[in-house]
Amino acid sequence: MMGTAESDVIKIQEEFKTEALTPGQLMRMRFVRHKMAVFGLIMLVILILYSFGGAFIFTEAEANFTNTKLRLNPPSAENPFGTDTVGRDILIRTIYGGQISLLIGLAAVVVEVVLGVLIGAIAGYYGGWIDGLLMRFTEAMFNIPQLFLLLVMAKFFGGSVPDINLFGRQFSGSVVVIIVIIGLTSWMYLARIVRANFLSLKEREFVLAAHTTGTSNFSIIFQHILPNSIAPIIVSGTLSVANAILSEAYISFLGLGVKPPTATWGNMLEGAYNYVETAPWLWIFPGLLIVLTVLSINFVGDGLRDAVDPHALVDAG
Amino acid sequence: MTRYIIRRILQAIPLLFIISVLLFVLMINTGDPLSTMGGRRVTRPEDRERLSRQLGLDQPIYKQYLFWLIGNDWTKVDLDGDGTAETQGTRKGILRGDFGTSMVQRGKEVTDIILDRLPNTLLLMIPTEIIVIALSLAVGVYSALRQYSATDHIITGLSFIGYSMPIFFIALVSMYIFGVNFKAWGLPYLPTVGMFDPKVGKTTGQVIQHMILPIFSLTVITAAGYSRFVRSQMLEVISEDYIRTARAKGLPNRMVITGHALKNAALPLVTIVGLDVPLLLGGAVVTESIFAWPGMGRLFIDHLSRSDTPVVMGILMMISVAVILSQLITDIIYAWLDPRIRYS
Amino acid sequence: METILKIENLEVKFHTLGGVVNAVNGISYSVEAGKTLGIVGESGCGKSVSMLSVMRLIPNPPGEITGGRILFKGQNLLEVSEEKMEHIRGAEIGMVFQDPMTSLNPVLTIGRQIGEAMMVHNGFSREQAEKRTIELLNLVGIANPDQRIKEYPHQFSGGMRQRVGIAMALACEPDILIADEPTTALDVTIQAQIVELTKRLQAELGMAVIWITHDLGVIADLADRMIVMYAGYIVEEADVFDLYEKPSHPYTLSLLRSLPRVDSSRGGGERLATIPGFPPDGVTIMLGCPFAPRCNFVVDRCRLENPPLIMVNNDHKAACWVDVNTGKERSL
Amino acid sequence: MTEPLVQVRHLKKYFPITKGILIQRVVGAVKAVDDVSFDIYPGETLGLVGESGCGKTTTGRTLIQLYKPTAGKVIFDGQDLTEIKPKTMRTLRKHLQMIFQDPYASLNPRWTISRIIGEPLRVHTITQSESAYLERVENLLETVHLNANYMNRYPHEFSGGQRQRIGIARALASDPKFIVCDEPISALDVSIQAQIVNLLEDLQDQLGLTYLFIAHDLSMVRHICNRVAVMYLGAMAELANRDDLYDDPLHPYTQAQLSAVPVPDPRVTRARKRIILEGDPPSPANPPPGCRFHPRCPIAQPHCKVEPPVWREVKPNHWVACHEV
Amino acid sequence: SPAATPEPAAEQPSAEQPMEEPAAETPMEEAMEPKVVTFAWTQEPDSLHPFYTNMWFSATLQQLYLCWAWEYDDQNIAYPNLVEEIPSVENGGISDDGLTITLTLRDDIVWSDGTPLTSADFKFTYDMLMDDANSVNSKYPYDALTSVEAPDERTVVMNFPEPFAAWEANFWRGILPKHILQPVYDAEGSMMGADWNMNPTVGCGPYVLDEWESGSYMRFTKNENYWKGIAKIDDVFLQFVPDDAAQTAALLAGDADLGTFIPASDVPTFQDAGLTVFTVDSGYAEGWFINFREMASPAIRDVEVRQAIAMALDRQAISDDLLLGLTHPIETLWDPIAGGAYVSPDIVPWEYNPEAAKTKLENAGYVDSDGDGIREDLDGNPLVLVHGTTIREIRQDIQAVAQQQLREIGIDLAIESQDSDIFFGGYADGAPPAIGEQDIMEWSDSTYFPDPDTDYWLCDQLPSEENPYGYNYYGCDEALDALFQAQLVETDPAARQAIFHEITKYMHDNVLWYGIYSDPDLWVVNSNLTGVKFSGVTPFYNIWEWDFAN
Ligand SMILES: Nc1ncnc2c1ncn2[C@@H]1O[C@H](COP(=O)(O)OP(=O)(O)OP(=O)(O)O)[C@@H](O)[C@H]1O
Ligand SMILES: Nc1ncnc2c1ncn2[C@@H]1O[C@H](COP(=O)(O)OP(=O)(O)OP(=O)(O)O)[C@@H](O)[C@H]1O
Ligand SMILES: [Mg+2]
Ligand SMILES: [Mg+2]
Repeated sequence: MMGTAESDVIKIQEEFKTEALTPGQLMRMRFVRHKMAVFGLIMLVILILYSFGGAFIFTEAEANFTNTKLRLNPPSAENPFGTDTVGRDILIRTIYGGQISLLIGLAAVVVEVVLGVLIGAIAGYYGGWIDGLLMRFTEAMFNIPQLFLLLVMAKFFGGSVPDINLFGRQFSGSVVVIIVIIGLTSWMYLARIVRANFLSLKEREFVLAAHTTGTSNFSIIFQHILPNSIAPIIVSGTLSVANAILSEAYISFLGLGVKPPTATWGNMLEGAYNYVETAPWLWIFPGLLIVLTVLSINFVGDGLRDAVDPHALVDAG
Repeated sequence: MTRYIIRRILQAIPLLFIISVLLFVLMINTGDPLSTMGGRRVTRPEDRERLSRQLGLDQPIYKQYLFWLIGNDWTKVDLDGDGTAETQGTRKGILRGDFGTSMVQRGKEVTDIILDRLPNTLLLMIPTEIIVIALSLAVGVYSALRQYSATDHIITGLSFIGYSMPIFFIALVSMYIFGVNFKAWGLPYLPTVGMFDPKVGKTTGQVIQHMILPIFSLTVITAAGYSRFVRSQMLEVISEDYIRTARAKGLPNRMVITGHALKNAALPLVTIVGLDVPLLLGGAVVTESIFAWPGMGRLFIDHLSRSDTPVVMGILMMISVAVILSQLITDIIYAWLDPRIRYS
Repeated sequence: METILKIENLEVKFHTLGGVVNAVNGISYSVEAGKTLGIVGESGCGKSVSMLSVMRLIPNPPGEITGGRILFKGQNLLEVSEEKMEHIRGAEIGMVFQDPMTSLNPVLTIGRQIGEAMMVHNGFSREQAEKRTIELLNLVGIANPDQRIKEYPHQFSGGMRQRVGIAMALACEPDILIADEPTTALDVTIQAQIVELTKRLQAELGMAVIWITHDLGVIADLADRMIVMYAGYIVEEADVFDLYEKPSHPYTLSLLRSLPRVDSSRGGGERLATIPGFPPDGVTIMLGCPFAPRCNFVVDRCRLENPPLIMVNNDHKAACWVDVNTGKERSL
Repeated sequence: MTEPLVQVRHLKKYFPITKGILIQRVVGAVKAVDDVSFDIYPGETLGLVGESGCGKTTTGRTLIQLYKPTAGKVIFDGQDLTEIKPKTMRTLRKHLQMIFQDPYASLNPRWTISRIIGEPLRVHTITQSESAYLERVENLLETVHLNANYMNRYPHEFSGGQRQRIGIARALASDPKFIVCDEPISALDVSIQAQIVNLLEDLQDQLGLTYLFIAHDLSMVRHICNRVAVMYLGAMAELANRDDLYDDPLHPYTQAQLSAVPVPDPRVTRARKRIILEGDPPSPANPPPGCRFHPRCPIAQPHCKVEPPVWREVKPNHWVACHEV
Repeated sequence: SPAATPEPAAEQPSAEQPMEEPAAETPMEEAMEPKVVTFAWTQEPDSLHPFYTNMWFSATLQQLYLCWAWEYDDQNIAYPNLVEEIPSVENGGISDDGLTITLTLRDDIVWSDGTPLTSADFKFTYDMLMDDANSVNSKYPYDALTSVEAPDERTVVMNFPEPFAAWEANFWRGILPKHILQPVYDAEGSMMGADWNMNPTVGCGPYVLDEWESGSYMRFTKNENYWKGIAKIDDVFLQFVPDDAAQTAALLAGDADLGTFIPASDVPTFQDAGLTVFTVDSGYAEGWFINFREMASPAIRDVEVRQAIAMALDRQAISDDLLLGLTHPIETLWDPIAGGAYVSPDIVPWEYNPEAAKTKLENAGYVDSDGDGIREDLDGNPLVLVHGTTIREIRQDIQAVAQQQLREIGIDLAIESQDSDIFFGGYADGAPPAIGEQDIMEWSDSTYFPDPDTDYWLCDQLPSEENPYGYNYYGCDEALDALFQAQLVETDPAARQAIFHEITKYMHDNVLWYGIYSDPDLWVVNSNLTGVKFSGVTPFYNIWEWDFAN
């Protein structure tokens, strides 16, 4: 009797199984409903096309082409964004500068994520004195305002760094320096998030189940806990890209950023305050591009946050 | 409570130790304050060699740190370079309140250098913070209560823009508009640099006029972040069970918001403000640079660019102490405001 | 007997990303003054939603009351102004919520939270409200009330908090107390305390009580009348003794059979009866009876037509095409 | 009587309350389990009941060494689990499994069902080949009455009851002898609980399993268990054969508990005499001296406040910790 | 340079007029309203103690509140200030062997508080400089003396172990007030912490410091005891401005009467606005220091390559376009000194001629064998040179231009820039120039102006582990070293000039230093100011004579 009853169960269950939305689908739906996030994503695509697609129209040599006769020309038909102090075309420089700014943003976040996840995961998983030590260190780093720390670090690594060759292009070695120091000064927040996540996930029953099974710590960290912490890491990582781009702009603005001839949106602004009045095109265009990029990334990050957060309020609009 | 405070202060000690070691190592290995001492010419080798000995820069880093920390009046130093230390050291070390003297402003106490600038920074930052808190509470709560309304969308959009804008950009734009262009158009324009017009002198009116643009720029950036935070806190709070309970009691909406939601929503802001306040001491590096405000931020940049370790360390340690103190004060205020912590 | 609350064809929907959830699908029932109505049903069957609708506290968006009337003392609550509703909430209908941990405001004193409703509805001064609050806390069995009104929710244990919640709901002596699973989060010994308390208070104050639960044991002790809900529908309604004696809906019947009892050992080896499958999700629109897929008595008609609530006995209604006593299809 | 499969002796588990940052000072302890002894016999179901926070879960987890015990022994199949080497413990783990309370939290949401169920197979290299592995997973799914086609789906596609079956399948994968069931049904709807309970009973019959069945639902415990242990605030209050305990509870706490359980029958339940306990259980960080139950006990005597009662066998197989019995 | 020679003399008489006119109307108010000249100052001095700062923006101010034994006029010719006359062999001030120099002080010189300034102050200054406890910035050139004596109140005797040709340009630049600093020194064992260092309210210049608010301003007020005559303008007010733009704005708005270190690009704007721009040679020259040490790239050590580079850069365009014609290309470090008197007349300036440069490279064996536009040497190593400089807009601009122009002749210039405290760091700090990482280093430098001496190219100044602070970042050339050693002790001006002709020709032809442009000081002054003259050495040497026209 039992057998039939139970097989009935299965039959009925299958029959009435409605296709539940997968978490992925739900996330996508929530993201798409976030209008600003979609706008941000589109803007971001346009900006990426601008920076990387523009490279098919203009060469890097053109971006660095100086013509002292054309010094500080205002925007015109030939130079839609005007020229800088040595007569380089600002439009082309924003294209190549954009590549570096975006590269710095992304790469710095990679550094940040690696550090943050590693430190957060170890502290959160092992707890005890390891946690105490790592968190004290994290807190110490946190206690120094990021810009100050960035400046000190930029100075520290500011000696001579050889140029690097990547994708057949020559970059100022300072690009790497900036990437590293932005990463080094921004992982703390992520580490805390990851730690908190690990702390709560390690008490979750599926992790206990893995312990009961005899699974090794390594597998538990990397196969059970980490994949379940991905969402907050991605959200925080996305928002960090915006922050990294801003950080680059700040230190470059203060003259400690990426060294010429490599252009970035940030270092195109270096000393801009000397031209507030006389040559506003020098700072308006790269400045606007930074704002647009950061804004778009923040929009996307916000959308992602709402998308991955099941507690996020349901948007009726 | 006193025991708690003492314990917290004791806990801060290892923290400050880590911070100071970290920064000291970075600073000592960064640039050479002696290299620019020759003015427009490269410093002479003899002078460099002598000065580095006399200022203790030739010592191994742990010794330099030790002297910075606890002073060198317990030992002798070699001033004349004959290899024997014969002169009694005079430094007391930061633990005894001696922040040392500046390398580039030889003989000038770091404490004096900092105290010269601190009031200016506070003059800029305290009003900013007050405006920011008031503004973001008002805007954030308003926006949350009218979620998805046109106003909310506009406020959200604007705060996103403010939040995404590098401060130098808003500063340059506001300078360009309110300083440069208003002047060009013959409108009343705002001064863009310094604290006062030397022709008029340091009058209250002058200082206030000069404060407008920097405060405006700082406010736009900070208030944007804060108001987004307040808005999301408020949204979270009004979906809490206890708000439903309050409504179920038949309280009018206004009472539900002011009596029940606001305090819960504003509480976390205390933490954020507590985290930010000490940073104000450091001044807004960029804002002060652009608007030529003689505050801590510019001081920091100037001395960092000349590798003046004592001054840079002084500023950074002061901020770190302030951060820790302010976290402690935040905790106390939080406990005072939040009964869950007060009674546990 | 005086009917003070009458619900007619109430329909509530939620607009979610997964689709429209039909939380309550046209239910009707009435509550009599001074009596206890028990509502039982599995998680998600619409118990809370139907009660929040009475209070007009359905979060909108995403929720929406799409139809029906809620007649409280003759007036349709779905039509009165928000101000009027504020006067009814708390003053005439009190509500106690499920989770005593989250439903009190953590940063306000207990005294203030109980007292404020009286200040709003009864125009009490602060002193009057405080005095009454102390009385109320005494009433719900909290020792040292004059001390405890100055304390905060986290200083109370779960059971205590639920008592506070009850005191709060009773502050303005409402005509109806709605208790939404007030003991689900509590231990049996504490649950017994709350149940006793409620019984005592009802006897003293004479209000009607609507007690929502999914525990057929608790409600057997408390209720005068019972409603069984399934998937947003009322499937059975009866006097409490009637319902347990002669369950007339297959769902109620199986539910009662699947419950083990503490008072009798059924001996080893005897299996519990089961209800196969699991409840519908509320999104999928189903033809026919929502319980049909899990029903042992199912007939063809069940899959095509949703049965209405039918009077099966005197004052005993069930929504089923089949007479469970005979196993035969009703002739309707 | 047969040899016990599990012997728990003076088991203690304290969770330290620490303060301090770099150097963690222990300022106190939550005595979640404080000197508990009992046996579990092969093939039986031992029920463990008690109020929320009394240490049931902790007992279960400490028993299978998910938590390192503060003191005491757990002898499983003749081996003291608290003393063996971690490596041996890992291999022993396949005999000791656990089913968890929350079917939503106990399955890794990013793993497929086959990977979840197969984890013990891989860890203990029980199956040698991929096909053997799949076959075993299919078998397990069938054992818990789930369709083997579901193998490649993710947990969110299942209802609570189905997930609990998946959890059970995982626990069965390594062919354990002993399973700790930590409130496996309390998160489920009433109509689903019976399905799971029946399944657990069937499996016990088929596979000769031994259960420690943790629950707070005394009615269900009466249905499923052979013997029942009652815990209060980290300590054992009473332990007896099922019917002995339900028909003749000795400890005043057990009596109160049983009287408070509602019966789904209005006539019966309204006729029952209730012992209503005063107040709430105290915090395990700071248990009352003497008998832990004395502040709420209706029959407490002065010496109960000072002297902790002894855990003794008052009748054959009926253990109780009370001065007044 | 057209703006370089204003005619201040012509305006002198007019200075008298404003004194009378308003005085007649409102004598009371006129007496109360002080005349203030405002300087826009882009860098705040770090210290006002002459031996604790070498900062140009501080040292420049010394003529306001301090006095030198002799100062320099607008032709950079020394004139006696504290001394009766400048010592020479002819007037007996310098002994025949060149080992003793004797100064005779004026009898009317006093400190601003009325205390007479005597030889004791000179001796005190020397003693302080030599005392290690004081940690002064530089002991040069006093460490070249064996002793200083003050036999009487008005006589100072300096004793040298060997002749010291460059004495005039280096000694007695700022005398310390013994009566102020001696007590501090006695009390603290050092004068380092003296209040006077930051707050020199007692001095011997036409002004004394009145107030200094850190980060904002500094005010000097006239010295009522100045022995040359009381200054006509009451106060000198230094407004610290953050950057060039603020300075420009202040000058254009009339908020400041004087500014310096202005960006060349703003000069036309100032001229249009009716401000006077002075171009004053101060010996500085912007140039490329070539690294020919063994760690440098083999190519840069090849004279042919260096010569090719010298022909590849369009220096005229840089001067004309980037510096708006305010300066001009130069050939040697000595061009701006003494009207070029030390530069060999035989030097043929390098012409901008990329074709010739290419040919030169071609002939030297550098050809672009792989077609990437960059030449390779015989071993196939690409011709890549590292160019380093400090972070400053004009330098980075020049780098960008040079990179492109050198690329045109097939040289790849890798450019880098560092903060000056890093760039000029020592060998031990791993500073790029010191350790020889860069092939070409650019900055602006001068000799011991107005003296032509420099020891940058001396062989014993090569940096190394043993000599970590050595500042010959360029290389040791035995011939050059011998020439520099010889001029050091050559006290006969004509003979010394001949040596420098040899030096300059040698360095120019071998391109050991490649001049970009002469780097004069630029001063922008309100045209209402009269009597304004600038010296390259002691800029405000006659500030006590300045006044406002109406
Ligand atoms: N805020 C909401 N948003 C979306 N759906 C909701 C919301 N509140 C309730 N629902 C849906 O309405 C249906 C009925 O919910 P309700 O809370 O009334 O169930 P319940 O019977 O009270 O269950 P429980 O026993 O779990 O309290 C459920 O399917 C639920 O998913
Ligand atoms: N990891 C832990 N750290 C600190 N304290 C703990 C931990 N786990 C449990 N406790 C404490 O130990 C006591 C017993 O907890 P336990 O979870 O064993 O109770 P329980 O009887 O299973 O309760 P429930 O019925 O709520 O599951 C509780 O007071 C709890 O707060
Ligand atoms: Mg509910
Ligand atoms: Mg438990």
